[in-house]
Amino acid sequence: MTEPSADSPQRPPRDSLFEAPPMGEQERMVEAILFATAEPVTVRELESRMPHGCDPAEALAHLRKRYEGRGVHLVRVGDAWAMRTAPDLGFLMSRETVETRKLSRAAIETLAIIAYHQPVTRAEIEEIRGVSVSRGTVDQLIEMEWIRFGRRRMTPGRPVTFVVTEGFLDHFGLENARDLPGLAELRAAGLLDNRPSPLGTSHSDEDDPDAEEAGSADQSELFED
Amino acid sequence: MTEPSADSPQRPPRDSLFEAPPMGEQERMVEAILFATAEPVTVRELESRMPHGCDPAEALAHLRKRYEGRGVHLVRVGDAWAMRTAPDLGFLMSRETVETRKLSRAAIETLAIIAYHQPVTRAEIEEIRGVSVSRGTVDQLIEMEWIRFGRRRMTPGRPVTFVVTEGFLDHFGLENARDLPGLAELRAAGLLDNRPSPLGTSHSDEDDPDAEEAGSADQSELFED
Amino acid sequence: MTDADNSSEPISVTDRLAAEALVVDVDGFEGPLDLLLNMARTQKVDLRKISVLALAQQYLAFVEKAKALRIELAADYLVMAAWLAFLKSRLLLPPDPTEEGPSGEDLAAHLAFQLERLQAMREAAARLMARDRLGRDFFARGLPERMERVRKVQYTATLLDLMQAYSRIRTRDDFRPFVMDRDSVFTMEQALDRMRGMIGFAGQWTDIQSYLPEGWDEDPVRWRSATAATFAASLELVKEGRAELRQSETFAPIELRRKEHPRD
Repeated sequence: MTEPSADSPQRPPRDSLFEAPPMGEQERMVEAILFATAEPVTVRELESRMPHGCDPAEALAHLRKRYEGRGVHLVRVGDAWAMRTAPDLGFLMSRETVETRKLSRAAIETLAIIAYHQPVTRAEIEEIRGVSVSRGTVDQLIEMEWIRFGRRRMTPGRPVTFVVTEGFLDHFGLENARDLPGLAELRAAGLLDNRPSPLGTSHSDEDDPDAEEAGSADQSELFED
Repeated sequence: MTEPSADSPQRPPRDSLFEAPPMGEQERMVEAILFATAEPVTVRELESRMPHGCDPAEALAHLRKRYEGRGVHLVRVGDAWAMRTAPDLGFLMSRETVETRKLSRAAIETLAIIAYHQPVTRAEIEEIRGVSVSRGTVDQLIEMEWIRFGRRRMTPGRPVTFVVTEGFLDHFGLENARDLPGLAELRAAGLLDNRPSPLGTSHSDEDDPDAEEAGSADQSELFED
Repeated sequence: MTDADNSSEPISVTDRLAAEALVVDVDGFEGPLDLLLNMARTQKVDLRKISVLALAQQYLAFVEKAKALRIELAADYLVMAAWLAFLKSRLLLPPDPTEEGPSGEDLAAHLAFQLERLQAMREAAARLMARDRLGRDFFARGLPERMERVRKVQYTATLLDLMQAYSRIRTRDDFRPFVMDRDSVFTMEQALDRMRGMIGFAGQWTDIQSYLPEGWDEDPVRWRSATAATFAASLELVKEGRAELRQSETFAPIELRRKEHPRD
């Protein structure tokens, strides 16, 4: 253990029994005590633990200065003192693990319906999917910032509508929702069968100009925004 | 935390995203992480917690220098690093002292034999002590996390070996197992050799490459560390 | 019959006391080697210069005495006694050239080595325990800050997923697998047609498995055919300069995306 060389020369050789240790030593002591103690330490407690004649308040002041701008600070907690991580480094104290998962089938279907039919109400989504949409699915999509609330529908009950977000377009590499492949393209890609769909809703008027199923979105509003 | 000002002007703006923080900042980060943790932290873990491109090994070297002679030190424990109070200030810490369970003489000797002879089999420990090693002794040392199982010895029966842990190094203030007190002298005196008993083995062939007696150590492995 | 220096005396109070001491002593020793080491110390010489013969005699005398006093010695003490008796005879008798095995000197040297090694380990243990120790002489952080672990789940989906989901909804009620003349064969032409229609939407790397037609991924025979055709079609698209393929390692998924600036 090397002692601070700076204090060594002027330290009295052996009469330390009655004389307080040099301030450099006192600072080391305070440093060690604050480091190792499980809770903040008061000046009074420092005094009781350090050799007779020490001045912990002064040692604290030196130590505090020494830690200025460092990764750890000396902070006052009530009338006690403790060492704490510098606030700007708090990000080092948490570790984020990112796990990538495929979106559930329910979520992706809900998302697809919103993308193709926006603005669309929950009732409409349920009608199109044929099953009820869980609150969790919608919340998840909102939390992912892929959908958001649109204008309220001017129908009885004034239901809220859902629309896709900029984040959604970004993620899927679309300029806007109109760039989504239309029914004709889906059909050409073999994704859609040639038989007429049982559902009247459609995304583009080139195929099904008059889709008038109850609850279906009015076309004019379909791709607003 | 001063950045070489020279490269600031011509630095392309987008690069800063991928450039490591200045060394002074990296030192602060390492300081904060080590202060926040009671257990030693490996360089690899530091690297994973710090921003991309940081060089924790260099930051550690700076930090170690900074804490030389202070009340708290940066110590190396195997592949990891930790902050520890200076041993000469232990007298201030009576309150923090943890009562370690009193170890039996058998346990202490077994521990020393494992430390100095690692990796070592139970048969070898028994050969050195001239008495069988009780299960409880080994269990106690494992439970204290001072020893653990090492690789199996590639001899008949493939006996397990024991080695000391990082916790052992930390507890006894050793940077690594090579720093054990008196290790070099013991080795030079041949006292760490595993000399098979002239009676116990029927081998007279000096240069038999693979000793076939169960429990005889293969020398090559005995002294790796 | 003892032939040791401290030979037997008539049974007396001192003997009884000695017997008790013997019991206590045997209890205090960690096996015969430990006992031998302790006896060796009474020779008051460097362990390297010890008289193994004298030591063997001392040990044998101890065992004899224990027997005379009807003290039960543990088996390993008796094994050691037998070994030392053998050693003694080897050391005392002139070497017999016809006899195999190690010489008395070899055996004695090994015993001396064992004692020295045990002694060295004792000292090493003492030095180890006398070091500055964590929690006694130096201390770890008393107020560690808890490392927060934030687990974040990121959900992903590709445009193709979206298209397929939507198509699935639109065809749900009347969906059935394609009916082909050859039931379980998906031709490369079919795959190519299908993929030409879809490739424009594959801006992201997408597993070519996602391009398999609906209903072709359950039956292994159909799956194999569709996979082969889709793979061949992918290669064709790459050849046409319309797509790129990649695979990170052997058996990893093969991924496809459209080429941003197709040739021509």
